[in-house]
Amino acid sequence: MTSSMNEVIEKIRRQFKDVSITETDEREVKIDALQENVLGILSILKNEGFSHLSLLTCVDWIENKEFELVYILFSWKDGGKIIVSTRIDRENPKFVTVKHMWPVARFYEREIHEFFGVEFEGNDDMKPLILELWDDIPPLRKDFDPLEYSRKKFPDREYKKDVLQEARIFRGETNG
Amino acid sequence: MVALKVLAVLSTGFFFGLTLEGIGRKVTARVQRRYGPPWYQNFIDLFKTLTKHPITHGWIFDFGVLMALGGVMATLTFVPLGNLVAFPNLDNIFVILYLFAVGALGMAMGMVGSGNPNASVGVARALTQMLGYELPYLVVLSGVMFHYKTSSVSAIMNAQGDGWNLFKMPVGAIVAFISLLGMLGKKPFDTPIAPAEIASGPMVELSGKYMGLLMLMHTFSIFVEISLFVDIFLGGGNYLVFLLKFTIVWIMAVLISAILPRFRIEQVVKFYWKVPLSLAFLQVFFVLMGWVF
Amino acid sequence: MNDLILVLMFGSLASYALSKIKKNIGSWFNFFVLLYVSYMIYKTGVGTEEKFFSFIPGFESVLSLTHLGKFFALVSFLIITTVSLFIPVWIEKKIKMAASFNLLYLLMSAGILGALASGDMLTFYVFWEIMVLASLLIVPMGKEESRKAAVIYVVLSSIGSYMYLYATFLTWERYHTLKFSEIAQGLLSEPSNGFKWLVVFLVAAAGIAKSGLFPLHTWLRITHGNAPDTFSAVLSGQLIKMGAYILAVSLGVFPSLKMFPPLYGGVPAVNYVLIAFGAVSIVLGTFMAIRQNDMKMLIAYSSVANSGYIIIGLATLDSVGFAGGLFHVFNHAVAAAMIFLSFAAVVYRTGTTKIDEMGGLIHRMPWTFITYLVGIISLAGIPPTSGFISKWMIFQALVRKGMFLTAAITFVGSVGSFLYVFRPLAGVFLGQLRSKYKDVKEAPTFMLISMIFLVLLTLYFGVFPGGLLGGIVKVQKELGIPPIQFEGTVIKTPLGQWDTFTVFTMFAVGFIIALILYFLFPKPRKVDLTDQYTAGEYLYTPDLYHYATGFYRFIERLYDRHPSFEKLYEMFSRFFKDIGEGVDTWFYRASSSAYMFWITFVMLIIFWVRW
Amino acid sequence: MKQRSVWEWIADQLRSRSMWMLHYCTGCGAIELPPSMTARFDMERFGINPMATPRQADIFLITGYLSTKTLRRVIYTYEQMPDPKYVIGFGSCTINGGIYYDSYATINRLDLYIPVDLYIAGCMPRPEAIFEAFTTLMEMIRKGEANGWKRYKENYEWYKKNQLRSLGEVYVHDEFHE
Repeated sequence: MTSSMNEVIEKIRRQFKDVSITETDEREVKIDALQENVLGILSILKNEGFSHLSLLTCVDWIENKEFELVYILFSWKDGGKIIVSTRIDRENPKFVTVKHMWPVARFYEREIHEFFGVEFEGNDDMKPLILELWDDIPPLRKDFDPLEYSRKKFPDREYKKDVLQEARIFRGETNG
Repeated sequence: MVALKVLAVLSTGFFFGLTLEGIGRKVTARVQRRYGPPWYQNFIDLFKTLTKHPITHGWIFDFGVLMALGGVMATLTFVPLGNLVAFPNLDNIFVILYLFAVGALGMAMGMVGSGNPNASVGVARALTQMLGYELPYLVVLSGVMFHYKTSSVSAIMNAQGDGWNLFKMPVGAIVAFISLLGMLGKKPFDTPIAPAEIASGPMVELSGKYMGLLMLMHTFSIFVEISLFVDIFLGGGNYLVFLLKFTIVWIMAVLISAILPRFRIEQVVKFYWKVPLSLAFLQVFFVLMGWVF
Repeated sequence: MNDLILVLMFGSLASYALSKIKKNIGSWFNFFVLLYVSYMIYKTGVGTEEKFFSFIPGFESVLSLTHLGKFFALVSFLIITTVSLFIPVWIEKKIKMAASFNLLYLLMSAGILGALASGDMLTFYVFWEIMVLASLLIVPMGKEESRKAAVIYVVLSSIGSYMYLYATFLTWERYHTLKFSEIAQGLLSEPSNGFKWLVVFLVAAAGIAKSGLFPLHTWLRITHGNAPDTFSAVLSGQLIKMGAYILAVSLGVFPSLKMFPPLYGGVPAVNYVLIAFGAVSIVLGTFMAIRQNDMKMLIAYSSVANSGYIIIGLATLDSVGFAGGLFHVFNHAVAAAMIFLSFAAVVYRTGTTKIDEMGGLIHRMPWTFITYLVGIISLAGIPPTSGFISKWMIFQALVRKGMFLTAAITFVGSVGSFLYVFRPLAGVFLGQLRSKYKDVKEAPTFMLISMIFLVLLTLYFGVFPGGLLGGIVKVQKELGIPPIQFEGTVIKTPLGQWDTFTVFTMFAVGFIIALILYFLFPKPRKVDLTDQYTAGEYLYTPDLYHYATGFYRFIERLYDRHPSFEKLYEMFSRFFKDIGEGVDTWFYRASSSAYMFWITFVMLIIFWVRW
Repeated sequence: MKQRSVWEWIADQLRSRSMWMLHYCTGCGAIELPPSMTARFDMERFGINPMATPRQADIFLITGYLSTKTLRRVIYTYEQMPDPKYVIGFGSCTINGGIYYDSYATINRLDLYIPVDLYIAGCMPRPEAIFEAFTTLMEMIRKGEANGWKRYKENYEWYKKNQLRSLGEVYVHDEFHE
């Protein structure tokens, strides 16, 4: 971890009490924070040179009923990468937008809304970005079953079961 | 009698032109170490397109294609093929070149009439390229006309008994050949028909018989351009010798086009107005000074 | 001849009164008067001398129609009458001051007729001023910028007119006569070369200004662009030809061939200066026309280029070149009138002249499209129409005389004309139909009649140029130039010959063969305009898929920083304005005593110098 | 098999020897085509060469998996092609959905939506397989069996019903065009 990243981490550690910082890689730090501190941390990091929001994505923890929003920031000065992540409730997922800090977030948030159903206050442009005429629950949620959807929407080719051929393959006479 | 000659000229243009295009494709294939299609492939392509059920975009689309084919056929009848001359003293160089423009304008109008933006971009490029290669060509031709004191192609052809213009005016012949490449629309100068950028330019909306008629027009226009070059610069003796020279010039053009990549459109105009134009004026200066070998 | 002029003069007053009742009655009256006058011109013989006025002692002005004048008069009145057939329908919707429009229209044609029929320089100048004044007052009736255009138009053409006036005084002071023929004799025996150069140039200056040649061409873009639509047809089709008439006079009537030793290729040095102007205006007109986005300004620049052709044709002064120049006068008059009338019809329906705001109008206005198409085929000089014959003659003359640089520039002009005539064709008529103009209707019938008449005229003279060539031969005999040989439809020149009728029949044969092939094979399926191949995407907004803005952007980029003469002349005008203001502030005091002081001061100067 | 007129027979002979191909590189199969056009395999000796627009194309080569969005464009392009047209499904993704059989976005069987004359099995078949397909297609055309386009015209409603069932709507207003 480079020296400048150390200062930033110390600053955040002093300012925010209940935040867990782990160093996941050579120049990479992961910060788990509560929902209310995320915006503060992000703005500090932005001023400290982490100007590039390289990714904003969402992870579906279905067992403990939570979504995890992950912000990956990258700094061109010292090549360091900081991952800020927070947990939001899965039933009615709602979070505040970072569109004002990074304009690109507008599209990330739109995609997350489309594929996970997370609402972002302040970003009203929630039109579908990638899917056309989608009529089911957001597809990347773990409780969505793609095979069943595919069978419902896209009829398949019926293959007759050729028992003899299968037996021969099983016995290893033909290589199928 | 004249009708018979016109028919002979048109059928030569048709049969000989299409076979030469097939041979050209075979030569390009061999340059790329490929086997290449049979020599009669272009006949099959032509008749196949004519049998399909085409799609049209209104009367101006049809009228443009007809005007293009009619214009180029009319130009072909005025071009002397060796000693086969349909209209002996009416084949004026300016008449042939500007009657050729009827075909070009007809095609341009028809293709833009289809309403496809690719076609308009292609036609704009084609007209710009025409501005590029037409100027040096006309300057060299006016030098030839001034030297021989006549603008009839057959008269110039017969006056080359003692030596081809290729050797009398070598610089002019080179410039004319470079402009010929531009006219043919072969590879280094096929920006208007660039398949990768503008989906084969003006031909984007051509289906079925329109594509066939325009392939026919393309064959006739190639035939007109090369036979003009052969008549003015290579003497073009009797009919068979003329066809032999025609084939040689065509093969050279195909070889060059098999190798060179495509120019960008402003590079085409800049190139034509730098090198060939200055050479053309040099050649005209030689003619004025009377230094004709 | 002067009774015709009087008919036109009083006709203009009558049409003013009639238009007060109802606008188009005046225009219909105009049309019938002009029809009568053109018929009478066709009827009048050549060479009859009639007195006009003689209040200056020792001089009486005379009207005598020469072959040259008659040729130009017939061409001019052909255009004026056809356009006057176009006006009645157009005038209702378009003009605030319709009555004065009709009045000035007839007044201008009276000026034109008088100028063409005048036998001496002073009467010519009088009618010239009437014509300029009348057209000056019509121009500001157009768009909002047309007032500025009218000012520029009048300033530039007055430069030419005053130089012409100065030439009149010079010749009067030297030869005490003003008749063209007598001045020609005088000039022949004139010892001092400088005087001959001066007279020819001063007379030619009026032609250069009026036909928009190189140094004085800046008024063309603004005036054509903003004048009322039908008037720009007359302005470009006919008024520019008055400039060509004066150039023909300064070259043919004052026989520059006999006055000056030939410099190169049998053409004297004076003509070379005019040819240089013509060549520059061809290059300038062509390359500026390719850039324009306003269709009327585009054709205005093409008029600059075509005036260049006319002066080059006339200045070669050999049998083929001079005939080519005169024939091109007719061709450009008819072609420009056709194109501007079709533009007037388009503006009458759509209301805008910007090319990239329109598109696909062919599907709603097919007849206007056909007129425009034949117009540009003739303007670009392509065989079946008459446009090609004149350009062919000019090429033959230039190549035979060995003037290669001028020939190269004319080639640039002719191939460049394919480019700029195609821009409005693709931008306005073809391509995608704009949603705004979905319900545009075809132009009214009378407009179509006048347009189709010009189309038939061009095609007729394209195939049978005999009638026009006969007139040109008479003019050439009168000016002592060896006439052009032609018999039937074969035009012979020392360099080569061709037959317009065979070219037309061969084109027809080719077209019929193509038609047979077309009907031999399966019937096509009609698809509407938005069903295009656009790489798999659907076409909902046709406006996005119309390629018209920056049509030749890739060439325009090569000469974006081109020198602009309009800015140059504007700089001059600002310079003079500043001087004017300076003088104004120093000398002008509101008080009367200052006036008295300056008047006495000037009087003293005059008496002291003993003028 | 309907008896063809002599004219039709001749036309079929011509059509089989000069097929112009529009390869719609939907999936990962497009990489197999350059080797089949260049020196080693040279598709042109059969008279087949690639064309830039559907208007000029006879064969419509669909190479690989088709998502719902691509299928809409494929149907639109198919309808833009002039009439005697043949479709070749290329790779197992067009036959039964291939490795994306359970995805929520890709279709599993192509010939429910547009008539397919010929399938080439293989998770991206090699150029030899492509030429096997081309020669069989040429045979089928000569014998007059390859009339998928007639089937499309005859039971147009059946195809449309299938398309709407899977895609919801073929012509879609998406935000990029307003």
